[in-house]
Amino acid sequence: MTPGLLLLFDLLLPAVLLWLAWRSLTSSDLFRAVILFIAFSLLLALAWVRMEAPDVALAEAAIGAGVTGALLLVALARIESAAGRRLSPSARWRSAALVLTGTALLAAAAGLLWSLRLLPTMPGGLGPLVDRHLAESGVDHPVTAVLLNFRGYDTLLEVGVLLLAAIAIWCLDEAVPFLQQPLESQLLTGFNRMMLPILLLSSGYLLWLGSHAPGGAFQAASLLAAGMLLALFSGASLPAQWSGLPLRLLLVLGFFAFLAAAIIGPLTGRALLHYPPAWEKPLILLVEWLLTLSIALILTAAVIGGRPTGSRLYPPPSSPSAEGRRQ
Amino acid sequence: MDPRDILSIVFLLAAAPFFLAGTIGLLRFPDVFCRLHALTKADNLGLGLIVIGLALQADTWLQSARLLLIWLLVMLSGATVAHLIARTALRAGRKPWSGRS
Amino acid sequence: MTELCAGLALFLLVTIVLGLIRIRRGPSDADRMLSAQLFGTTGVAILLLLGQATDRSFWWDVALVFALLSAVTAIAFVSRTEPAETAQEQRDEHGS
Amino acid sequence: MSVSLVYTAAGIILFLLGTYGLVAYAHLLRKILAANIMGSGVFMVFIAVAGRTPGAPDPVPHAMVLTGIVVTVAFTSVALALAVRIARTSNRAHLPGRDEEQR
Repeated sequence: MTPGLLLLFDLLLPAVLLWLAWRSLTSSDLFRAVILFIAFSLLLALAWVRMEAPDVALAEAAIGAGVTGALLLVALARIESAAGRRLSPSARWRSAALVLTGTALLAAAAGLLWSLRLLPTMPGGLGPLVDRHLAESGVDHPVTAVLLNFRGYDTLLEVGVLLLAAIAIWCLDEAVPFLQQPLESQLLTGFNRMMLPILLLSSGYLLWLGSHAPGGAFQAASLLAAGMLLALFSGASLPAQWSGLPLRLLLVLGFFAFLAAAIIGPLTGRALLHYPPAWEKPLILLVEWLLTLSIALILTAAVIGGRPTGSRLYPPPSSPSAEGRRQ
Repeated sequence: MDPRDILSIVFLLAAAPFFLAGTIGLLRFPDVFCRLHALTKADNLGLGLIVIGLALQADTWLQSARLLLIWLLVMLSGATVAHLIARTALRAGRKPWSGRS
Repeated sequence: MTELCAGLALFLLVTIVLGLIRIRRGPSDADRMLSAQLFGTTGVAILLLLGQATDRSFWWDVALVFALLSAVTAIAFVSRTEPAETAQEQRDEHGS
Repeated sequence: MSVSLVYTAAGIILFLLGTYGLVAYAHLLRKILAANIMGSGVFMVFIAVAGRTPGAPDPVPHAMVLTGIVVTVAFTSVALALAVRIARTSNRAHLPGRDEEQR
């Protein structure tokens, strides 16, 4: 039974979420919009928890609190340094456009809300089906089983999408100095010394957790990426000899390992992504480890936002003198 | 009622004022340095009391240890972030409130 | 106990709503970042309480992730505004 | 089960808010935020509907939303890189429009 207070919580939380989304879209200052969006994704994780979706909540917490916030703030700073800190004025409409858009949105709202009535009152869902085949999947957690076994091609293509994103970002521009000047702080250095091992450890913990409970490669990769971001913020760079072929190989490693595991099936007379029965667990775990590494690097590269250049550090340091010092 | 439950309830109820104080401080204090001071009360004491209250209810010591780890991590992050934000504000030329304005 | 935890979680959600006023008012970006930081801590507390109220302690893993990452966004913010001198110089150049 | 309906309705409204933001604002960063909010609305409908099954929630929509979150991150990062490039090349970060004409 849901206690009354929890019900109140469930009424207040969506209201706050809607308010945050609305303010994030309408506030004139873009920095405020970004902060409101960060708060929005934070509370969204609470909503996933309330809806009993711990995997999604973990992913939202890991990505929303770490990578997305950094991604938005870094991009906003770059946009503002190029285009100036400018208020984004609220929309001014031609009246015909306003009427058209308003009607379309209201019609869509009415249609979607009305379609709620079409939902079956006693839904069966695919849960029982998944549970029946869980033993064959090699892992004990239904969501991981769906992700890496039953619907493995989704996950394969999703990693492909991430890889393509990294390639697209690298095509767009060369990496610019990540910090305009190094963030020199003894405290941050000490903080990183403590946090980086902890983040590495918890990333491994989430990965291990994924085989029998909520967790998994993407969540683990987000934690790892957050660790790399912390290092970047305190001025770390990848040496030039690593930022060429080795980095590129590591970026594609996860995708190709998954692909290799996927075509074991056709080679041994099974369907694509059907693993040999005795090898399911080790294969899934190996693929997850490599995926974690690659996804973490892809996310970090996305925040850096550009490709490494020839013989320089990646990302390049803020001043040429620092380059000599650090190498 | 189990004395452990009573202790838990006392700790949990004691936590609420600190979060409220943190929020009110955030709203009412005059500048960013004072607001940092209010914020860290929620980080350290508010969350700490909740962690203690819940740790008393935990079935195994591992669960209590996990709760304590969460608290330590939040305190560690809170302290670092408070320092960095204060430093940034100071370098950006904001003068701490001196009670005159 | 369940009722108490749920009630406290609700109370904390209300304090988040109050904290939104500071994001609205600012006046500086640092103030807004502070509110987001407070939301992070409050979010951790809400997750812990909800985990207790509904007897699902694996939600504490979500709280753990929150706690681990609560510094990342703020440090990104600081590194964005930190070069106070350089940014000031650039603004002066543009202004003149 | 009314709780799941509340979240479903909230998800639908989020999606429409996002659509409005995507259409109404010229600034690229705002459009990216709006598209993210649209996505969150869709995810919320998925998860809320998955929660209606008796017993444990349906794991298949959860897995699909996880995939969706990853794709959202990928799209957000590419869109942001594009916006930065546009801002660097043209010194502005919004689409030309009526505001421009009036200036």
